Amino acid sequence: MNHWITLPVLIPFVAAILIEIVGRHHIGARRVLAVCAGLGTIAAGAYMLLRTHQGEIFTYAMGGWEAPFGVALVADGLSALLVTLTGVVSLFAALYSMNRHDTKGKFFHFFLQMQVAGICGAVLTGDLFSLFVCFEIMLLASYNLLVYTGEERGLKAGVHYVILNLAGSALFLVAIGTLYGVTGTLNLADMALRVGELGPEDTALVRAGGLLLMVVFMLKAAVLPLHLWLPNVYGSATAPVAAFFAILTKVGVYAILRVSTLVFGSEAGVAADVLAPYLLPLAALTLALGMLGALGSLRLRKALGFLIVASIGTMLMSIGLYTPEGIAAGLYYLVHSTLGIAMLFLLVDLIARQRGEKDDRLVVARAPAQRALLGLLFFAGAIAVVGLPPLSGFLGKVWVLQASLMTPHVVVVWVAILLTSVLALVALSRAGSLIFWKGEEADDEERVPRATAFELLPVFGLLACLILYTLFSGPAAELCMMIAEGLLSPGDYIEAVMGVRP
Amino acid sequence: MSVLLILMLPFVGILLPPLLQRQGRLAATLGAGIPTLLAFGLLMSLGPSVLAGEVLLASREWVPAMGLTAGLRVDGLGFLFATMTLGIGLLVITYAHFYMKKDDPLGRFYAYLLLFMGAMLGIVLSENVLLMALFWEITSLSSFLLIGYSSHDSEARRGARMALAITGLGGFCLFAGLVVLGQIAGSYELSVILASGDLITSHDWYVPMLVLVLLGAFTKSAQFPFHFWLPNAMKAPTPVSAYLHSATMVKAGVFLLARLHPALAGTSPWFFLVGGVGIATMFFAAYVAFYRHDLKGLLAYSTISHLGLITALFGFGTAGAAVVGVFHIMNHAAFKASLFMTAGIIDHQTGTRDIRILGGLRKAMPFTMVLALLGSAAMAGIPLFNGFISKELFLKETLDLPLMAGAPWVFPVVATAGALFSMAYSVRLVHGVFFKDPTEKTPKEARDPSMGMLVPVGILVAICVIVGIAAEQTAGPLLAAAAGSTVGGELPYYSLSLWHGFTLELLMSAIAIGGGVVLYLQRARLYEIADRWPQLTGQMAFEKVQGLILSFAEGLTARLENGSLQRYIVLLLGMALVAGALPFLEHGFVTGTAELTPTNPVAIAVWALLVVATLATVFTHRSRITAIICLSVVGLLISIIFVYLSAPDLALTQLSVEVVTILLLLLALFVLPKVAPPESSTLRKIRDATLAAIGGAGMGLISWAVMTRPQDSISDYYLENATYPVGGGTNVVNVILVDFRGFDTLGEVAVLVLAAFGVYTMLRYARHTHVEGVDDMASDRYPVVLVSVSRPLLALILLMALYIFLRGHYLPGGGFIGGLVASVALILQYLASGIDWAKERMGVSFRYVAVAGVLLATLSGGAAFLVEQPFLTMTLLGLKIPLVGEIDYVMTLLFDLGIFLAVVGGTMTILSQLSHMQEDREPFDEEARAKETDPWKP
Amino acid sequence: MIGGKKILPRPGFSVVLMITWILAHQSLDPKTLAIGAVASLLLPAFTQHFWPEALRVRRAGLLLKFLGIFVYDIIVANLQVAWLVLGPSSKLRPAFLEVPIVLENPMSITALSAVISLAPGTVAANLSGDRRTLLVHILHTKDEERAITRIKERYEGPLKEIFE
Amino acid sequence: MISLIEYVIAALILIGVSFCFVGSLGLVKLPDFYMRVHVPTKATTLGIGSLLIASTIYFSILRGAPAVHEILIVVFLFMTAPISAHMLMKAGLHEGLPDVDGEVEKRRG
Amino acid sequence: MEALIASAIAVLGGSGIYLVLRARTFTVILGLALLAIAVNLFLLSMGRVAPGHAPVIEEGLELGAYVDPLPQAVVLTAIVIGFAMMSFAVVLAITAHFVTGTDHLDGEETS
Amino acid sequence: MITVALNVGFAVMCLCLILNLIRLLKGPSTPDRILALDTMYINTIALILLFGVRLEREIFFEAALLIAMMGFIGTVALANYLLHGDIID
Ligand code: NA
Ligand code: NA
Repeated sequence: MNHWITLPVLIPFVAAILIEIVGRHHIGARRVLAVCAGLGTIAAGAYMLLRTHQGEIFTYAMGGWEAPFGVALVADGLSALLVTLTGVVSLFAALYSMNRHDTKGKFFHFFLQMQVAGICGAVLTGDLFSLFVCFEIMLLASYNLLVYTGEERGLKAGVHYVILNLAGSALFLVAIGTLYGVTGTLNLADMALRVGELGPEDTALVRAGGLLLMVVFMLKAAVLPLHLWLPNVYGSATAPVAAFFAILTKVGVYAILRVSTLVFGSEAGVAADVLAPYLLPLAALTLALGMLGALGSLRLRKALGFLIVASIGTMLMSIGLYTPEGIAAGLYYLVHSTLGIAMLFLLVDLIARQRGEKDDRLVVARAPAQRALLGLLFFAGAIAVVGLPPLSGFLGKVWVLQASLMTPHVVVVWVAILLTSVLALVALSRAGSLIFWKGEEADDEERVPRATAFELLPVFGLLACLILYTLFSGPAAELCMMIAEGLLSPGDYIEAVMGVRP
Repeated sequence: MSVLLILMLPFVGILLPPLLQRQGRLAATLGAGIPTLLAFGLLMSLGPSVLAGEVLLASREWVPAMGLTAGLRVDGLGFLFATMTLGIGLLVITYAHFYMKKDDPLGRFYAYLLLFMGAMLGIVLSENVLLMALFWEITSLSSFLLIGYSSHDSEARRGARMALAITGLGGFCLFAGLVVLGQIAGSYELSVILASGDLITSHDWYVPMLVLVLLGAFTKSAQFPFHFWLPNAMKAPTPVSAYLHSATMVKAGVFLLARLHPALAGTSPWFFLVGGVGIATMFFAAYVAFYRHDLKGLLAYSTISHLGLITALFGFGTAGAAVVGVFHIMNHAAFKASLFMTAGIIDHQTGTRDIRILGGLRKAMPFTMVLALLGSAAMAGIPLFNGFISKELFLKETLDLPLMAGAPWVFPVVATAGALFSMAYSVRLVHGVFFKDPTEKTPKEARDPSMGMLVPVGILVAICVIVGIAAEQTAGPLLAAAAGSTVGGELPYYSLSLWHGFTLELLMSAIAIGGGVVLYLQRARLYEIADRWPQLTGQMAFEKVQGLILSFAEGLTARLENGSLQRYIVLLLGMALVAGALPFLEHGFVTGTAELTPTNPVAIAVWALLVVATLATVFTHRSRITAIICLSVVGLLISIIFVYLSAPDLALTQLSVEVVTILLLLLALFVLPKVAPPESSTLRKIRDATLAAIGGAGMGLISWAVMTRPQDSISDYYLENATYPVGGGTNVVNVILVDFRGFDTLGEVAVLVLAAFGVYTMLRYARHTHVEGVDDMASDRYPVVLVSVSRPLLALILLMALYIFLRGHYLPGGGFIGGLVASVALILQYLASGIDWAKERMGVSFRYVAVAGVLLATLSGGAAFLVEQPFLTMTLLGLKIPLVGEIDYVMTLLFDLGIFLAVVGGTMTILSQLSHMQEDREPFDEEARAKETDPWKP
Repeated sequence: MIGGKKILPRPGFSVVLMITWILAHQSLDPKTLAIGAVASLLLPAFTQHFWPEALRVRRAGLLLKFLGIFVYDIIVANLQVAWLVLGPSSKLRPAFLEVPIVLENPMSITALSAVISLAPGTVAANLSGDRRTLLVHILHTKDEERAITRIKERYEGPLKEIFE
Repeated sequence: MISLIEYVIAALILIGVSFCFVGSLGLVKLPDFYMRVHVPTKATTLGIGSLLIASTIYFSILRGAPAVHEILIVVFLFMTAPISAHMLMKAGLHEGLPDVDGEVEKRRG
Repeated sequence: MEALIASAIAVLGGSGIYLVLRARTFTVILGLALLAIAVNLFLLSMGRVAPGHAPVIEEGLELGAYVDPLPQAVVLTAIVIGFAMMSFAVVLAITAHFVTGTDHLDGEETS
Repeated sequence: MITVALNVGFAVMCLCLILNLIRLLKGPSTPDRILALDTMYINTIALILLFGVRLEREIFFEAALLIAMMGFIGTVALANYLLHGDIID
């Protein structure tokens, strides 16, 4: 019995409950539980990686009901990767929050762990409707994390975020319904089997269902033109929340990747390649607009939000090639950009605090008190998100370029990557030089809050993760390649879940 | 191994200067110098084998999937550059110790310098071209940091950003080009690439690849038209200029040309691109340099010019030219670094670098004068100095270009003209600073600096002279080794001797030297003419373009992301419409073949009612209470429809949820405006109505298409297995919820609890002051009749809730509906008697109930672990209770009870919190309390 | 928490709940009865804080008689109302009556109000703040005083006897 | 016997729906709010009562399964309908809705 | 019957969408409520509307006689989740109104 | 016989619902609309009871009971809203 498959969901879920019960009146207990849950999730993810990195796929029939009738959890390299990444980011977000963010509202850690559980559930479930449920957990937790401080900024952004996503959820259900109506199943692997047997009269219907589903995922992933909500939302969240949100869009990417390869892959009969023709151009435009947005932002947090959009564009452009190398490069970049952006969000919080009233606005203000240290960290973070050496973003971009070279899309991808890299360089060097070089010296040393070691710990932690990721790029890339190949030939997955090969 | 160590030493050393800074300046300098010295020593130990023509390789796997290895290579070319990097690096570190101001953060400066040094070593020692590109970008980054070192100076900041943008852009192009190169060659290892010259040059992608690679080289080496960043980079401290912007980093571009020479050179695109750009840059920059009044500006343009010269040499594509190119690299590094340092000394000692102000320093600074004179002579290409030899070889090469057979005079003439200006500005530098009468007093009293600053210059100048006199004996072996790896085969015949007889190139040299002097004498007239010319520089173009992009980006972002949710929703809807419609437009809309279900008048009547009520909701939406009532009707009718469609559980759920939703909306309406203002224009309404109509029709059509198709679904399984022997039930929907798909239900409950907690949190921030209405007609706040009836109803409805909850497994009902009914019983108490009265009597925190419910559901699912069954397995055991009999669905019941509790807890949290809102309370702040109990805080 | 808890606070009410339970289940099997019994005993205990006031039926016989009259009244009332509704509305003479009441227990006031509302042509519209006057709307009357007297005699009197 | 019971059931159904109809008709027809409150409270309640009795008889006698739980609905309606009417009346008075002979206006002063 | 259901879905969905496109939080929430109803009916219709028995097993009935239970379970979950989301949205609207002083979607009265 | 009565019953109940909706739309006051809604709830119970008899299934009892409860709560809440602005305090 592979009970370990449930751990990434159950650990944060139970931790959330315990946080409410045991830690109801004691912030210290909540914090200890949050850290334990973070470590536990990482451990579960790491174990899962260990088990799956050779391409083996494990299925867990919830309630003892075999797929497609019960809800099956499916552990493969991709889900293991995302679980681990979620665990890492959640741990650092939780640690950072302990410096004054988790006391602003009572349930911060509860919401955070619930969101982790939702994300892990989403990446593990093999069932379309469960995916919806997990998405809702994740979203509702994220709504809460956005507004938990009751600040006007968060509330205003929250209204947008919530309403847009409620509309998105309605669309999600329509898509699920359509697919169930035409295939008669909710299990993804079963659906993959069934779409292959559909007759031509069902072509339009199943494709419409598939495309609607993709629109929903694109909304979550913030793909053009559904990306506009993101910068403001991320820019309005508190630092640990925004840092953790870095993983949120990736779940959308995950869903696009999973469903478009498993159910709507190139061998899906009348449902073949539903998304393939559109993803790459949309992603390229997303990348371009995201980077222009980063350049045109008047606030640093918002610029980071746009950088997320751009990173989504980059990875989806690569995934949109639908080749093993393309998908692998996209995945490789996904991990990198999540860590990088998360680190920058935390860092920007420290920087903004030391700039006084000007906060994160890109205007001349007093320089951060710890100019050298924060400047160095900012430099490293910027290097990461721009995709400059020596950090892994550079390798990711190289891989994307390599992957697209032999495809018909080479010109689009190359032009997009190269031009936007320069834009990113300009944007971040402007921001950095404005904040750290142009900044006026603080007149009153005493008043400026200096970042404590404990505040810096998560920033350094994430940076360390980035460095380790760069150093161990070899195995990481190999893993991505294995995952990508598995995704493009979903037979193993289907067999693991359904017991038959298509 | 020692190669790796050489490379690692500067990187490891980065930490030392900042750490040692507190121990004093000398400690910091030593912290930078010792690793450099060690690396230099190690490098020298490799010298004999390299000079013997050996290629040392050391390779480790890094990212095989990308073809990236940590491969290092020491051959002649790499050795030459590494020697320059480390050797001049040592001199610069020494020089900087004396040059930098006392209060400068020297540790940071040296750290940046070591970062650069390591990266530069990386470029020149990489075996893998991707690795080379990696180090390439790091040099751009460290250059950015070094130029911006004087960050208070806006010119420095701008110069740093400009340099980063240009060299960064080039770097991206380079790594793109290298990716193509590797793809063509089948490997990113230099050994393979260098051996695949024919394959590469005959490949379809050769030209685009070449352009990309050259963009990298030209931007780095400041070739026209990308040259302008270099003069702007002169805001860097002079040691940096001496190091990066004369001897090393800018040489990376020409290094690349040399490095890839065997693989890429020799074609006509190569010749015209590289040779053409090089020669043009050489002349243009020499011309501009003559007009510079700033010493470092003059030297910067001179550098550009010399880099053009070297570029041109590599561009010629011949082995002979390549040898000369390598030779001039060495020479230029020596004299230009010395001249930059000299310029720094002058700046340091006089406080200015403006040639128009300076003058007559020969008396005050005799040592400096000598060194400057010698360095300038080398730069001008005066015989007996190293610059002369390489320049004359260059001129000779221009004379014999097979590809220029049609116009053989072009290159020689331009080259001579460039050399002429070169002579002119060299004369200007020496005469202007040391000999002509000063026009005004310098800011500081000029005198020779300390020996610490002079010695490094002296060493470099000595090299210039020694090589100039005895090139073959001194630089010969190194040149042979370096040129050997550049040419990639047998070296052609070349002579480094001073005298080759009366040749055409000697004549050209003579013209250049003589003409240069003449030109300098005519300088006043020339400056006057130049001043009248319009100033159109690359820098202006760059800033114009950057400004345009910035304002475009800002405008576009502000326009697109305008903060209007309505726009975002329209976009989402539009995307959905397109996504839904495309397949039907492509493949046609096919109605299914299944038999239709007959309809009846009641159905039609209910349908009509539903349509009218729905439209009424829309039309009355501005009068909100009316809209709420209409919405209730819709909900009620939908429940009837659910009943009619044989979905009793749905009917029950819909009914309960509907009324709680109405309560919510009423609570909201108490706070929100009761009437919405009219605001949409007619056009907007028409647009929205059209979108809405299309969207609605789309949903309807899909549903029609599906309903008319025969069904083949997994559902029969549920019907077959719902009544399984242990734990099964007859209400299949309930069995699906609590058993087959219990995971979804657990998630659903989590969602509800999350919502409740969210409501709880948010409402701590919203307050509303309640104004008590004055009214004689309906005065009692808690009507006696309502209060009285609510009392027995509480127990009665709770009893019904229990009934519905317990029956759920067999008949319509279950935990969720039961929970909502129980909530309604409690809400009735709120409605009748007010929240304070009711809360006093509840005696339990509903948040706690909600969490306990989730916990119970989770535990009942987790009980399966104890008997090695999957999570949420419900068929564990039957429970025999005396009298009652066997309850065979204990786990299911517990799970459902969890749901029941969570629903009661969640719903009541939401409603009671919402009802409690108007009370003015202290703003929520746990921070104070957190401090007391926070173990993390000191 | 308000007040203390009694184990069996309202035996009568428990019986009512038990009957309700059996009616709902329409079954007398032991499982149902057992659960019902437990629920019927526990619920009044759980909810007694919400219903601290006692309501005692002093004259059960009279209550039954009263209910009989009441059911008869309801049927007649409905026929009357139906007649009034179907006829021309312009002939109706509605009025607001202010009925002075002597009942004191809120439960019995409620019972009166409910009876009035279910009875012919009258609806209890409002109770004054001092609980001394019940505002009753009557659909059709020619003599307001007689209507008030009828309400007091036919309903309030018996209710006073039964409950107070 | 069976057919007699069927007739009874049919009659009860017809009586029930008739009362319901009267209630709904009155709701549309009567001239002021206060009068309109009367009809549904009584007619509709009694209408449902008849229908429930019909249903009980139908299932208990014709289908042989005891069906008494409908009684609960009737009891519940009889408990709550007067309260609903009372609350609505109060709301109407509070809003100052006009009645046909202007009495409310007068009372409000 | 199918046509009635499909057209009802269309009307509900269209009305919901129209209201969702308005500028006030409350109206949008009303629209979302309508849209949720439309979606639930839509989901239910995906199990077809063949006349039949509610999925409560009775003795002596063939499996084919029952309607599809799975969409019902799905809709039930969707209703609950929709309710949770609705509560959250309502309270968010209230809180945002309190903080910004307007019930306009964008937190300010302009546009 | 019962079938005929049921058919008449359905027709009348539909008519009732339509009449209720007319009042609801006409208003003119909010209490009128609430009253119409309340009546609709009760009429719906009638419709469901008839439907149960028609289908000869008893599984609609809970639905009818719930409509009665929810209708009551809804009406009280709406009336409270009109009376006090906030339905609970
Ligand atoms: Na159920
Ligand atoms: Na009622």
